[in-house]
Parts: sequence; C-alpha cells; structure tokens
Amino acid sequence: MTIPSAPLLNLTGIQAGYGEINVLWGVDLTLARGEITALVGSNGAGKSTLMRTLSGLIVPTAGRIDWAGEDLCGQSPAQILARGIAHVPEGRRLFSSMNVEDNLLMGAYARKEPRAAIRRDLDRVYATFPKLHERLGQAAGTLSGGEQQMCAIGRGMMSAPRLLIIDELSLGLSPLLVEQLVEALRSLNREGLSILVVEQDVITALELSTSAFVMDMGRIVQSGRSAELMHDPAIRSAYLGALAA
Amino acid sequence: MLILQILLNAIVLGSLYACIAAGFSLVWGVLNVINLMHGSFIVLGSYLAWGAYKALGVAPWTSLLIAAPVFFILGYGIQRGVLNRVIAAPVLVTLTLTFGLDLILNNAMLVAFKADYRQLVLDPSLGSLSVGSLVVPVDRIVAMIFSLLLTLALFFVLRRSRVGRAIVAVRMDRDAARLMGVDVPSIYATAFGLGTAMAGCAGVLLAMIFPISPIASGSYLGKAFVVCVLGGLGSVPGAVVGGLFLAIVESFGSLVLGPENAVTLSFGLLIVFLIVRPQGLLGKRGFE
Amino acid sequence: MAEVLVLEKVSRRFGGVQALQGVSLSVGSGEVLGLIGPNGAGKTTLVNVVTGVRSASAGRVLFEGRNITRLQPFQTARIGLARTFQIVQPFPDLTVLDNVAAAALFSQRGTRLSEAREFAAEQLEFVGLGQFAAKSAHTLTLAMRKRLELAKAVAMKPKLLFLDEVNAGLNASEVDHAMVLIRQIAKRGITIVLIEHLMKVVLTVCSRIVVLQNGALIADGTPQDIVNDRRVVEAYLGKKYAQLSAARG
Amino acid sequence: MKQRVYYGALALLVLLGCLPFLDSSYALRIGTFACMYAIMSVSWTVIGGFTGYPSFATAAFFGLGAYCGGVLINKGWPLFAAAGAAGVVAFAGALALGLVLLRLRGHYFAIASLAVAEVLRELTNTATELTGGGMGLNIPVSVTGSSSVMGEASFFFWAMWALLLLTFIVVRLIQESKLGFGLVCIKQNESAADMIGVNATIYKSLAFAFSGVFVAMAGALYAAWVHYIEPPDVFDVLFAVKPIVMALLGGLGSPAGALLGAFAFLGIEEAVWRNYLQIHSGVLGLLVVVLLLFLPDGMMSISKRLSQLGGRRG
Amino acid sequence: AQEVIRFGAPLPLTGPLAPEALKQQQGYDLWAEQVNQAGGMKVGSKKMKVEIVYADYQSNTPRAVQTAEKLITQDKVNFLFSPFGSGAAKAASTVSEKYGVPTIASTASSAEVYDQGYKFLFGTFTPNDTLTTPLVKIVKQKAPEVKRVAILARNDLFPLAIAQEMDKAAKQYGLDVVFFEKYAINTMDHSSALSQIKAKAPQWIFVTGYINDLVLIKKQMEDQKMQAPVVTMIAGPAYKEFVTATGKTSENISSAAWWHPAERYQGQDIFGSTENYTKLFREKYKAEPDYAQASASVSGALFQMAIEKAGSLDRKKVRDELAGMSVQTFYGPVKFGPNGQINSLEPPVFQIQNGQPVVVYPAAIKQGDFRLGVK
Ligand SMILES: Nc1ncnc2c1ncn2[C@@H]1O[C@H](COP(=O)(O)OP(=O)(O)OP(=O)(O)O)[C@@H](O)[C@H]1O
Ligand SMILES: Nc1ncnc2c1ncn2[C@@H]1O[C@H](COP(=O)(O)OP(=O)(O)OP(=O)(O)O)[C@@H](O)[C@H]1O
Ligand SMILES: [Mg+2]
Ligand SMILES: [Mg+2]
Repeated sequence: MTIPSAPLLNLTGIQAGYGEINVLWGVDLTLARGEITALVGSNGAGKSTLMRTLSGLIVPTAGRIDWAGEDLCGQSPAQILARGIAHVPEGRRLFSSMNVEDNLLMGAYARKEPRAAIRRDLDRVYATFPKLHERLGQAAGTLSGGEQQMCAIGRGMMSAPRLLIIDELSLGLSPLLVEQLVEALRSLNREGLSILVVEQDVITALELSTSAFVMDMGRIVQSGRSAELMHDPAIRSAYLGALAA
Repeated sequence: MLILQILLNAIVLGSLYACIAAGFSLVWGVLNVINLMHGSFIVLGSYLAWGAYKALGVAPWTSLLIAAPVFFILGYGIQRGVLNRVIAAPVLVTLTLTFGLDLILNNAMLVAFKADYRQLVLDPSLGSLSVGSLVVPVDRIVAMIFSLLLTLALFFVLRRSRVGRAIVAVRMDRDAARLMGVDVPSIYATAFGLGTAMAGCAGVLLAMIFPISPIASGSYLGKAFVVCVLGGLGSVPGAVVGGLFLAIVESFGSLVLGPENAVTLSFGLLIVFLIVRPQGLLGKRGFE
Repeated sequence: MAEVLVLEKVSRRFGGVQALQGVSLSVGSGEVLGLIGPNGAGKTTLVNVVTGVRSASAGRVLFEGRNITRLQPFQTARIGLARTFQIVQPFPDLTVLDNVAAAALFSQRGTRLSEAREFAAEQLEFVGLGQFAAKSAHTLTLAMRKRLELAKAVAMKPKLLFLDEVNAGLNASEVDHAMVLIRQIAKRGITIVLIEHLMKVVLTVCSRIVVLQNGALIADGTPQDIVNDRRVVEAYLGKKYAQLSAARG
Repeated sequence: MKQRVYYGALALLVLLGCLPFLDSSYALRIGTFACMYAIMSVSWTVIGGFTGYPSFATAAFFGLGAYCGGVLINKGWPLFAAAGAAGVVAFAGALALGLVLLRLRGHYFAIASLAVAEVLRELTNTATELTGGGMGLNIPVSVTGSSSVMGEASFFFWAMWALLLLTFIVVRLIQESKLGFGLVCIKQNESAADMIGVNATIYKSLAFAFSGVFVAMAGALYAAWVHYIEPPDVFDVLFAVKPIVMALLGGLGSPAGALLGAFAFLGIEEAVWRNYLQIHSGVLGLLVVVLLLFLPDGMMSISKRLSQLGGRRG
Repeated sequence: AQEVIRFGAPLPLTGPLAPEALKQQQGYDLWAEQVNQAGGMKVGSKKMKVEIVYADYQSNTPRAVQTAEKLITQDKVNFLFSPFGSGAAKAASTVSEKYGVPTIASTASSAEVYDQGYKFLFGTFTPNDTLTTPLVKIVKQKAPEVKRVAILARNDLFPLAIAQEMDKAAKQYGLDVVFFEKYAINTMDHSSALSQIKAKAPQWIFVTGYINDLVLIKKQMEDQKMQAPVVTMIAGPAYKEFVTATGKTSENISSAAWWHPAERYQGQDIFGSTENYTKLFREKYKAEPDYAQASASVSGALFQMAIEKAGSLDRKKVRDELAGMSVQTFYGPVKFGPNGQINSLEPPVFQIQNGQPVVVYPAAIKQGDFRLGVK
C-alpha cells in the first residue's frame, strides 16, 4: 500500500448558496495530492455548488478552503486558477460561436508560457479527443452534445492545472467514449495531476477514483476508499439502482 | 468619367464610414450593447481636434495621439462606473441606459459649445489631387488613410491579442470566461474603451471634413448602425466592407434615383440585409 | 404492425459535416425503438429533421403515410409528433403547470385554456410533479426539469414521441423512476423513439434498437443482436462493455 | 397584486376622463398628450412586453397613421372613418411586415424596426404629390364641428381618451387570451414554443400588428388635432423610444404598468421641462439613468421593496 | 414693484433647430435689454419693464403649439413671439388666435402662414419670391451669358420653398434649369450630387439649406474644383459663421436675405438706425448680427411702438395698432398687409466680397457691384 500522501486541499465548514438560499451546510472535505477523487450524490445535493465555491464563482459565507497553507475563500476565479485549480463546469459552458480551437486556447488564457508549450498541450488534447481535431474550425455551439463535453474537458486540460475539477464527467457521452476518457484521466493522473470528478454514474465514479465522497442535502454524508465504498450495501441500494441490486 | 468620379468619391467616403462604425460595431458585437452615445463621442472627438488646432495649432493627425488615450479612459470609466451595473440585463435596458447617458452628454456639449456649427479649416488648405478630370480632396485621403490604419490596428488587437480573445469569450459566457481567469469587468471596460477611442479618433479625423456640432451626432449614429449591419456585427473588417458598400450604394443611388432618395435607400438596404443576411457581408452565421 | 414513421434515404449536411447520410428507417406503431450511436453520430439531427427544426438536404419523411418532409415544427407538433430536448428547454418564468398547459393548448386545435390546465394537472400527477405545479419552472432541479419535459411531451397527446437523452444527468434511482414512466407512456399506445447513452435503459425498455454512426445506420435489431454486433461494440459500446455482457452471458 | 394594479389603472383612467371639467385648455392639451403616449406604451407591451421583441416601430406606426389620417381627412373623410382606415392600414402593413421582420431576433429586430420608421419618413418626404413632402401637410379642415376653443380641446381629449380605454381593454384581453399565452411562450423560449405547436410566425405578426393598430389611430387623431404634420415630426425617433422608457418605468410586460409609466414619465418630463430650460434633456437623461440603475424593474419594484420592508418588520 | 410686460417666446432651444433658437434669443434679449436700460416702455402714464419668458419646444412642432399655449395660459404672457420657421409659426398661430394674443412671427415667410385669415398674427418676412426674383434680375442684367442653372435644395419646408421659387423665377426669365434635385435632411455627404452637377457644367449653382449643409457643400465644391460664374446660397452666407467656416473660398458667393447689417436705414424705433443696431449688437455679443437676429429685435421694437401708441396692454388695441402701423425702423420700412405679412420691405441681395458681405441691391442702399466668378 502507498503511504497516504499529503493533503492538497482541505475544506472545513464550508457554507455557501445563492443569495438568500443556502445550499451547503458546513462541508468538510480533504483531497489527497496526486489522487483522483470522486464526489457522488443525488440531484440537488449541492455538488455543483461546491465545485463553484472551489473555483471562486461563489464566495462561501463561512468556512475555510486551505490550499498549500493559503485560504482561497474570497479569492477571484482568476486568482484561484493561477494557484492551479481548473474547473470544467456543469453544462459545458463553451464559448458557443468561437471555434473549437479558440475555445481550447481560451483554456490557456491565464498561462504566461511560450506558445510552443501551449501548442504541445493543444496537441495532447487532440490526441485524447481525435474528434475535436476533426472539428477544430467548427463553432462550438454547433457541436453535438458529446463533442461539446469533450471540448469542455479539453479546455480544462489546457490551463495546465494541478487540480482539475470536472462536473458531470460522463454526461451525454457514449459508453466507449466514457471508457476512453477514463483512460485519459488516469494517464493524466499518473503524470501528477490531481483530479476531482462529480459523476452520476456511481460505478464509473468509483472505478475511476481512489477515494470518494458522498453528498446529500448540502453535507458530506460518507467518505472512504472507492474500492470499499463499491461494496458498501447502503451505497449500492441508494445509488446503483434496480439493475445493480 | 462621371461614373469613375462617383466611384472614387464613394471609396473615400466609405472608408470614413468604416471608421465611424468600427468602434460601434465592436461594442455592439462584443458587449451586446447598442451604444447610443457613439455619435456624441464622435462629435466630442471633433471638438477636441478643433480646439487643439485652434488653440495650439496641433494638426488633427497629431491630435489622434491625445484623443486615443483620452477617449479610451473616458469609455473605460463609463463602462466601469455605469454600464457594468446592468450589463447582464436585457437588450432594452442597456439600450435605454445609453439613450439616457447620451441625452446627458449631448446636452452637456450643447451647453458647453453651443449648437452652432464650427469647422476646422486647415490653413493652408490641403487642396485636391487631380488625375485627368478626376479629383480627390487631400484631406479626405489623409482621413481615409488614418481611418484605415486605425481600423487595422483595432482588427489586430481583437484578432491576435489575448485581450481580443478574452473580449469575445466574455461576450459569450461570462462565468465560463471567469473560470478561464478572465477579469470580466475590466475586459468589458477595455472593450468599451476601445470602442470609445475609435469614436473619438473618428471624430478627430472627421473634424477636417464635416461641420462640427452636437446636433450632428444623430447622423453619425445612423451611419454607424447601417454600416454595422451591412458589414456584420462585431466584425472589424466587416465595418470596412460595409462602409464601402454603403457609400457606393448611396452615391450611385443618388445618381440614379436622385439625392433625396440616398438616405431612404440606405435604410431600405439595411432592412433587406437584416432579412436576407442578418450576419452581414462578413459576419459568420451563428453569431446569435 | 403498421408503420407510423418512415424515413427514406434522408440526408443532411452542415457545411463539411455529413450529419445524416441516406438514412432509411421505419418505426412501427406502438414500438419503443432505441436509437443509439457515438457522439456526433447524428441522432439529434435525425430528430430535428423529422420534427421540422432542420430541413433534410435529401430524402423523404413520411408520418402515417403522409409526406411531412417540408413541415414546420409547429405543424409537426399539431399532427402528433412530440419531442424532448437533449438540453432541457422549459419556459423558465411560467409555472410548471402552465408549461404543460401550453403544450396541451397549442398542440390541439380548439382547446380552451381552462381545459388545457385541467389536463396539464393530470399529466403533472402522472410524472410526479403534482406538488410543484405552482412553482416557476426555472426553480426546478435538473431531474425534475427532465420530468417536466416528459409531462409537456405527453400533454401534447402525441402519436410519436422522441425522447432525446431524458435520462442523462440523473442518478440511478431517478433513472429507474424514469424508466417506469417511459413504460407507462408506451402503454398508452404512444410510439417512442428513445435516444440514450445509458445502455441499461435502452436494453431494458426497447424492443428494437437501431445504431447510427457517422450519419449512417450500421445496425438494426433486437437488444440481444445489438449487444453482440461486433461493429456496434467497436464503434460504440467499447470492449469493457462487451466483456461485461459476455461475462453475464 | 396584479389584479389590483389593473383596477388601479382603470380607476385612474376613468378619473382622467373628468379632466375637461377642469376647464383648462392647457391641462386638456397635456391630458391629450398623456393619453396619446399611454396608447403608445400600452400598445408596445404587446410586442415588447408579452413577446419580448424590442420593437422600435412605434414611430413608424404613428407617422403612418398620422399621414393616412391627414390625407384622408383632406380628401373629405370624416375623422373617425379616417382614423379607422389608418388603423386598418397599419394593422395590415404590420402583419405583412411582421412576417419578414420577425424572423430576426434581439438587436437585429430592434434595428430593423427602427429602420422602418426611417424608410417611411423618407418615402413620405419624397411622395410630395400625396403628402406634401418636406413642405409638410396641412389639415385645415375642422373635423369637430365645434368652433370654440374649449369645445375642440375637449373633443380631442375625449377622442384620445376613449382610444386609450379601448387600447387598454383590448391589450388586456389579448393578455388573457390564447394569443397572449402563446406570446409569452415565444418570449420565454421560441424554439420550445415552436415544438409544442405554437405558430410563432403568425402569433408574432399578430402581436406586431396589434402593437401598431391603435398607435396609428392615435396618429390620425393627432394629425386632425394639430392641423399640421411634417415627416421629421411624426416619424420622430422619440416616439419609438419614449414608449419603451415608459413601459420600463412601469415594469416591463404589464399593460397597467405601461399606462402608469406613461403618466409618470410625462409628469416628470413636464416638471423637468418647465424648470430646467437649458438642461432639461440632460436632466431627463439623468432621470432615465438613475431609474434604470436603481429601479431595474420599474415602479413595480418600489412596491415590491416596500412590501419587503413591511414583511421584514412585521 | 414696477409692473412688467411679459412676452412669451417659444424656441427650439434643443434639437436640430437649436442654432436658430439661439439667434432668436439674442435678438429678443438685445431688445429687452435696451428697453429696460431706458427704464422700460411707456404705457399710458406708466413706465413698464419688459420680461421675455422663454420655453423650449425641442424642435418639435406639436410641442411648439403646446408651449405657446402654456406661455399664454400658465405663464400669463401679454404677447407672443411665434416659434421658429413657417411650419411651427403656422401651427402655433391657431393658439394665439384662439386666445386673441397678438403674435409676431419673426422667421416665417410662407404665404400660407398668413393666409389663414387670422387677425392676431403678424410677420416680418416678405414672401419667398421677393428673395429670388431680384437675384434673377441682377444676374440677367449683369451676365446675360449665364443660361444654365443648377438647383440643389434641402428637402425641408423653407429651403425647398425658396428653391421652388428660384425654379419658377429662372424659368420665367428664360434661364435653363439643367439640374433640380433635393437632398434629404440627414444627408451627410454631397459628393455624388456635386459630381452630377459638375458634369452638367452649369453657369449658376443655386443651393439652399441650413448653414451646416451649405458650409459642407461649399467645401466639397472646392474639393471637387467646381467653378461657376454665379454661386448662390441661401441662407448660409448671411451668417457670420458661414464666412468664418468657408474662409477665402466664399468669395463672390451671392445670397439674399430679409435684412443685412450693411443696410443703412434710419428708424423711429428704439434702435434708431441700422448702424446703431449693429453697434449695440457687436458690443453685447462680439459678433455681427444677421437677419434672424435683426428680425427678432425688430419684432420686439414693433410691439413696443404699438403698445406705446395704444397706451395700454389691451391685446385688442395693440393688435389694431400693429395692423395699422406704418413706420421706419432700423430693419427697413414696416407696414403689414391685410393678411398680416409685411409688405413694405425690399429684401437685399448681397455678395461676399473680400471676406465681407456687400449689399448689391436694392439700388438705394447698395454698397458695391455684383461680381462674377466663384472658385
Ligand atoms: N443559480 C442558482 N440559484 C438558486 N438556487 C440554485 C442555483 N443553482 C442551484 N441551486 C439550488 O442549489 C441546490 C444544489 O444545486 P447543485 O446544482 O449544487 O446540485 P448538484 O448536486 O450539482 O445536482 P445535479 O446532480 O443535478 O447537478 C439545488 O436545490 C438547486 O435548486
Ligand atoms: N449547425 C451545425 N453546423 C455544423 N455542424 C453541425 C451542426 N449541427 C450538428 N452538427 C454536426 O453534426 C454531427 C451530428 O450532430 P448530432 O447533434 O446529431 O449528434 P448526436 O448523434 O445527437 O450526438 P450526441 O450523442 O453527442 O448528442 C456532429 O458532428 C455535429 O458537430
Ligand atoms: Mg450539478
Ligand atoms: Mg444529441
């Protein structure tokens, strides 16, 4: 067994919401460095809200986000991105009339590296998603649902993050593509990228990740190593549905 | 010969139209704001050139160096301070807001400069070039060259620079752009500043050519509208093509149908274009 | 089994992209047909062409024997074609009830608003959104919005219903619930074309499955045939899936 | 809440109908203007508020109506027949135009509708035979039969007032009807509306036509009232912009709001105009800006805020 | 406190006509200042000061009518000056007639304004043909070789009316009108029309419009190197700004107006003589007066003479005094015809010579001879 690595990110008592509506009620969560972590939970549990809080789109009303000893609460998305956290939001949110390549380049907007480095990453995204290469001049808004998802993930990869957050990883993707994507993420992870995925398909989530958290009603209700959770009867009955049972 | 002369007039005039419209098109296409102050900004630029020439003897093309930063800052400030507050609101709200702001700006100019027409008369006058029986006024050529240069500069800023891409990104999805590390309010303000700077510079150049008065703002705005739609929203090369196209249609329309129909023709053309080709001559389909 | 919908060599291009190429297909009355295929295969485009949102570049679409290739969306809606959107499209500021009432009102001639509301309320109960009737649609969560899409589609009393990824983004138990609904809709005699990437749904609900790839039909058969079709496995399901189903036998 | 605003607006309207008994022809003139603008802004809500298409065609309808009315009255038509004809022409024209223009969305539609007024104005300008062109059109005929100052003023006031009442009622009926429901669906999501069987093209064109018919009739009354019209005057872009500001002031999308907004706006404008001679347009601009920045939902948001405050206290 | 006489002046202080409004205002103000400096005007036994109540009608005709009504009923003015131009004056005259308020229109020339049979409306501009006919006569006489005339007119009430009069007069005197076109009000550029004119090689180019149009057209004529023996522009050259804005190229441009500072009239009015008026105006505004300002001032002066003669503020009496009036003023002899429009005035024709406007007609006051050749 590997020695548990040093925590990358540590959330304590995060409360956040939209205006007067509170959604997160004190979330505590620790991400290990260099791991793939999964976050699962029913619709409306607050998963996306938590992701938005992490990337600075929402400012939490209480709690602390600890990143290498620094509190990220209240920092702007740009500052958080500069620390190395990239967020692939739910619903893709592509720049719809920009073409695919420009969308990907926007991912590298905040990087101040030479063009060649950015170019290399671009080629890697194309290698991961050959379909995107075929469509590189097409306006992102006219891509099919699944192609858009690829473009969004590719755009996240382009910011060369240390932690990549992906909300709704497999949404609308074909089984084959999910499989390929999982492979791609694993290989990125092997190169040192930490990943946090939100995923509705619990089996995929648990197979991909090393550890996982379960969220409900704005709180973390369960956590552990993915392999163990996979066999947890409570999880199986709540989230795997009739077929798995 | 008459045909050639009219074509020549149209080409020169068209590039002035392009300069009038480029900034307007940028703000409209990118910020999704129809800036009704655009005409007044142009007039203000003309006053700046007029004042600089009258008081200090500074030639208009030199005044550009002052006008560009001054107007950029003006636009940046207006966007940051006022427009940004409602930037996410529906079309009508921002439009009406700029309408209100324009009332203020125009009234202020009316009080400050009075309504009477002024003219920047270059001394000595630049005269006209003639080739055979064709003539072109030199001041228009100067204005044309500078306006094409300015438009080109704007084009490169938008197309080639990081800021340019960010401007387009913000336009399409604010939150997603924020996630890419874009400082949204400052990008908006930069875009508006660029548009305002273009208006100011256009005004400086036009001061050599057209009489100056706060009242003129309306017709500049009208031209900007038409050119922008003809060329394609937010497209800088589109502004050039649209400007030329409009000038040619107006000039030949005036020849064939009589001058009183030139304005009708341009607005008729606008409607036809909106219907058959809303993306304009150079605009891409799918841009909203 | 009579044929409700027939596609004859339907093609559609977008610039350089051949989104559909010569697709011929017939859907029998009362059938629950699965339509699957890789991302970008042209599934949504097919729905768009049939419902009149996009025009076909070539080919014909017949609905109950009538050529509907040139009809507008509102016209197809009135003759009994309904669809849900892959990306849900409610009327955000209307109440949930009015969303459904609108569907009932405009799809059938001569309905009155009060009747439409009554009918809509029934449909909301049917999909389990009864207690949200008075809420604005934009306050619903994704799962509920998907159900709202279903209610709207059903309220149109369609003969043929396209369900475009109604289960995407739902968790397992919500998917189970949705499957029950789909079965009930089918029982009402409504023909269903189901587009879905969740194989467990497709395999359990559909009696027949067709597979699109790069705009062309590559397979057509029972769920069992499809799972064992080598081309489908390579292009769509993936090796892992094949292993899994092989293991299950 | 909505019903209350509606009845409030109706009550105000009825009250306004008593204006002639004040026996001040100046007040009557303002009242007539108020009714005229209210007709415009209430009509505008059909296309701009219900349907969500930012129309700037009000000036076009108004000018068209004024010239139709003016020309017909000069040909010897009685006033109400001329006004009716103006309405019919505008309705038919808008319906036909709507079929093409309303394919455009958002800004594109706004500009196209703005351009319609420009084109009509220039056409009127050039059709000298019919309209007098740049020389303007005199409508010297007294159509009221009353020669007294107050008699004529009251006549036009009541005519305009009655037209406003009619407009208001018709627009409310539209709002409650299947047409109104369909328009709201179109506003919310046009492609989804299409998919459930709303014939969006026809619906939008009808909305456009209804937003024009009463405005054109008001234009005809206006022409008879002022006895002299000229193209830059009746096709003035302000006739397109002000109704929108009024509707925004009242709270977008509600006819009662538009009505109240029109009265409020004219009240403010009148006050500003009287008190700030040189800078009244600047002050007006400032008001518009302040309004938009601090009352984004118009006057409706005042009452909302008040009730919020009350709620918190209670 | 001393009693005041209130004059209402609805003006287009904002909008496209704003420059005109300013001129009107200057004219009225100068007169009011003179009266008040002299301690007011004599009404019967009293001396009464003058106050002018301005109201802006935003260059919008119906608003002008409303404004006139407001001035009469709310601000309780005793007398009224018409709004600017024939259209608005005509529209507003209904109101003043209704209330029986004597009104002087200082900028309305169209006969239709006065032919409504109204009793309380008077105007200080003669009909438009009195401007064009003398011009044609002079050119006929001075340059019989001039045959081909091109007319370019702004498609707007006054400029168009003048152009039509010109067309009539030219034809009547046997000239050949080779080009007669209108340009739209919002025209920003005239190069196409001018190229067309140039191609017709006219000997007389006659252009009407407001000052901005004319400045621009002159500049563009120069740009296109257009020359003609006679170039006439109405109404720009009467204004000082025109000469400033066009510089040397305005040399020999001819024009006509209802008044000109170069005239030399001796009057019984408060200003005494044209020279004195011009002097006072220069002192107050550091600029040359033009016909618009003078017409405004004389309108005030005429009211003053009528009121002093009537010895009362009674509107009816003052109206009768105006109707029967026959006086000399700095503006020229004033006598109103039966319809209220002035008929005693012979509008001067003048020409820019050496950067100065010089009166060339009528003979009685002429300062120089008509010259040919405009570059
Ligand atoms: N913009 C918003 N304004 C107000 N409430 C919101 C907003 N977005 C989400 N919510 C509410 O916050 C709660 C949590 O939503 P969130 O999107 O975080 O859930 P989730 O776990 O990501 O669900 P899903 O699996 O559907 O994506 C829900 O009740 C939702 O209605
Ligand atoms: N307007 C358009 N312009 C250009 N290409 C388009 C347009 N619409 C769709 N396409 C292309 O056509 C192909 C088919 O798209 P479609 O949306 O039908 O795929 P799909 O089968 O529904 O995929 P998914 O499962 O990902 O939703 C895609 O490659 C897409 O990029
Ligand atoms: Mg989510
Ligand atoms: Mg799809």
